[in-house]
Amino acid sequence: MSLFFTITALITMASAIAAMTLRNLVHCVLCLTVTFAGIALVFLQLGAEFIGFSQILVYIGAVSILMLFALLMTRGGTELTLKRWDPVHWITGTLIGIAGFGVMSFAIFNSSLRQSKIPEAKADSLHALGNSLLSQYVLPLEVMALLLTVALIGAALIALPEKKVFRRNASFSKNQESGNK
Amino acid sequence: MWFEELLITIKYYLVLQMPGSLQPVGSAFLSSLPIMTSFGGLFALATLLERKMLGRIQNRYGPNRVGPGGLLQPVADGIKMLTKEDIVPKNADHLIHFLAPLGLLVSAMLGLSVIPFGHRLIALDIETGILFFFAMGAASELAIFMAGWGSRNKYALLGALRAIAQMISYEIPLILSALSVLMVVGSLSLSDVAQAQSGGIHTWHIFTPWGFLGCILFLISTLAEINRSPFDIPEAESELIAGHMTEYSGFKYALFFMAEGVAMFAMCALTATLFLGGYHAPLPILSFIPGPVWLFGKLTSLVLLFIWIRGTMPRLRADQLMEFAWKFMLPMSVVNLIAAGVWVALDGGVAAWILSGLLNCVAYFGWSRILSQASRFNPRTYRYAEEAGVSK
Amino acid sequence: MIMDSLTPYLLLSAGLFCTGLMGVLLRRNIIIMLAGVELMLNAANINFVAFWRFHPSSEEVSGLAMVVFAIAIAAAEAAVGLALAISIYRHYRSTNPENMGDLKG
Amino acid sequence: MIGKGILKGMVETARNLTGSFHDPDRLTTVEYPEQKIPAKENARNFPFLIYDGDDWEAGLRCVSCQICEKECPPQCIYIEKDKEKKPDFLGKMQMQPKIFDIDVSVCMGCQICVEVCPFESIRMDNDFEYAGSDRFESLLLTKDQLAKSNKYYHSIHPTEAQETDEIRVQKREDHLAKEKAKAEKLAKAKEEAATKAALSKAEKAKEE
Repeated sequence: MSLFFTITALITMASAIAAMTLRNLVHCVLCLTVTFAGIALVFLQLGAEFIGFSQILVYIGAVSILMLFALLMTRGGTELTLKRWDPVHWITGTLIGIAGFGVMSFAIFNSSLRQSKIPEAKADSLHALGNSLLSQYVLPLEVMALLLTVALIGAALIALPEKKVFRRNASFSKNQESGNK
Repeated sequence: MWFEELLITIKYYLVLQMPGSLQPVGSAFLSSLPIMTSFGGLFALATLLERKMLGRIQNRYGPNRVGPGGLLQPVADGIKMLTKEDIVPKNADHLIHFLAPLGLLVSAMLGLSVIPFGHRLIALDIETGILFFFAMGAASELAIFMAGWGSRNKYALLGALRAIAQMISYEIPLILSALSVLMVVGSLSLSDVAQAQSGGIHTWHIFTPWGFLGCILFLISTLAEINRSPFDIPEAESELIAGHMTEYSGFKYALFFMAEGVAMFAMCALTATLFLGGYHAPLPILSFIPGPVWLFGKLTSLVLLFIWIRGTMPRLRADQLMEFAWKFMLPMSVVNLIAAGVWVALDGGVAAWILSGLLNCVAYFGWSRILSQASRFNPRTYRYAEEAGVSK
Repeated sequence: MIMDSLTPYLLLSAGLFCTGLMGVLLRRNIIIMLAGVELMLNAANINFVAFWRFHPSSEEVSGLAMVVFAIAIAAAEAAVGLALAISIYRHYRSTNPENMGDLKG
Repeated sequence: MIGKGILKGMVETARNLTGSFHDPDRLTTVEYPEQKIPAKENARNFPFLIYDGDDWEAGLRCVSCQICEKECPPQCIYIEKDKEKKPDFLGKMQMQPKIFDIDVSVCMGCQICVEVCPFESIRMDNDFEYAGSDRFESLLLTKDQLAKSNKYYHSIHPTEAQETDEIRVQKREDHLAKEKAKAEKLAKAKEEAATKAALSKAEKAKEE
């Protein structure tokens, strides 16, 4: 086992588990960031520089920041429902997760892919990737551009403040309205 | 060339003296040591230069008491910073509060590692150098958030959120305007970008239509990206105390300050590499002067430009900042990208010059005319004051 | 640096996928559930990159192209999903999906 | 066009920057402890005592009438009379202060003491560098620190000093005239008395 990979994998797994179990939601997202960085390191070890740095740029620079913003905008500093400890819920969820992992590792250990040998270092993957993106995958790329534009506009539209007519925020304002009638 | 070769030879000689197992670590150490020390020293000098120049712009002398002409002022500042008490708020998130300045400085320093300082004189010569640089810039946003959230202070959090919103908004024109250069050069590696401008001043990218507009857009986005004036609303002293640095003191504050300085140098070095010919001399005759000298010269003049801008412009309001980013910078950088595409399609030459120049000019003047219809970009009129005869 | 065998990468990917799945199943906050989904997408990306690396041909870059698309889709998904989360929070004053039962019969 | 105003501003600051090396109008800073801007004539800060001549103890104008002490709103003046008297500029014997203290940390510079002084003895100074390492002792000015010559007064407030001097000349003239009148009156009275005496003598002699 390569020591470097082991350390990276351990840190990635540990921070992923922490991200899914911690009480403080901001800590959750920060741990998730460590996980993303660990995954980027795995990509770099595999020789996919472009993907690894894109991972850092997109996930650490944008997605996790977006999550933090969303958390702060929804007052999600603490998860109140977690205080109500529901053992059945947690045990079921954990069991499903472990069972899924068991099935997958069973599949991995029984697959013929394990025999695949590592080839020599891949040369000039960046140019090959660029060429294939603009020849073989040009249609998906265009669709992707469209999707990103739609997502940009859609996200802005969805997050606009909704009209007050449909606001149904709390029983307080409801009672007030009925009281006024 | 001879200077770079000399440095590389010295490094290999020193690495070969080490025991075999230590050689990779030693090589990395020897590559990063000159960068860290030289930029640390440069940062100290730049603080002094900034204060002196700002003073001159404001009709006063700068610091001139410590040492001859105030030369020892950075030392005095450093001693003051280091001897201050390190205060951590009681309710702060201690680990995050501690990690934030380190993360910021490390990400700023790492950005410098892909800058070519001379021929083959680059700490980390990777295929995707500029992507690495922008990835490190993105990581610094997270460090700023950690600083703001970990301090448990509303001003710190507000400042951090402002800083992040601003950095994310200006990252788009930053990357798009850098993309025009990458498109023309056809490589993500910064040493290739520098090599493409080796033929003298006429091959520099700033002297092309797309490069000129791209350079200006890149510089403006750079100012926003490193939170410098006039885009320094995250640290607006009069509104937010010191933004995300409010709850930091002593050495941690110094680290923040240093990270800002180093980020500024890194961004200036990147600008010089992308648009101003990198480490190449403007004339081939002058190439006996070593490359690092040219790069540091260009870098310093860009830093001087930033100081000059800081001495001139007032701080933008947050909504003006966002409006400028999305309504002006983004369309202009997209148009610039199209102009670079025209250049690539016509493979340079007079026709490409005229076409892409025309495209950029039409876009700039037309768009600024359209924006001027909206009253927000016009000079402010004081209607009531003028009617009453108060003003003018 | 790099491992000789594909198995550790696949195991890491499976572990991350199951952690993300657990997160989606266990947490009661839409934002953290979204984070779990992101984690699952990332776990799949590790597989793609590992398969690319262990493919004998050096011209074959489908794995990398898939990851590029996956990252772009994940970013779009995060943007829209978080906008939805904020919009839902504005509407219900809560981020707990159990409270969003308007359409229940 | 967007950006024109920015360029104009940049040119202005650049002119400031380059001009600061040769144009004194663009570098207006005065480095205080070494260079000082001369004080304006009307500047005033704390009171001081004027003396005439060279010897400050002999020439001190103050007669310790204690009007300023009574009028001072924050009561920062403290005066004790001396038992011995000394002649003033008119030659009259006058009282003199044994102790004259002004606590400048209390003084508010209202100039009331100057206005009430009937002897043109207390005037306002424009010295403001009273900083010291001690809060109490160094800010309590005693008689010897307060006493400053008339020449100094002329140097800081020339117009006002001129007026004061004119008042004093007038006073001296008035005094001399008064003395003269008094002397004449006295002489007249004497004469009258002498004539009266002579008359009464003559009458007495007549009666007899």
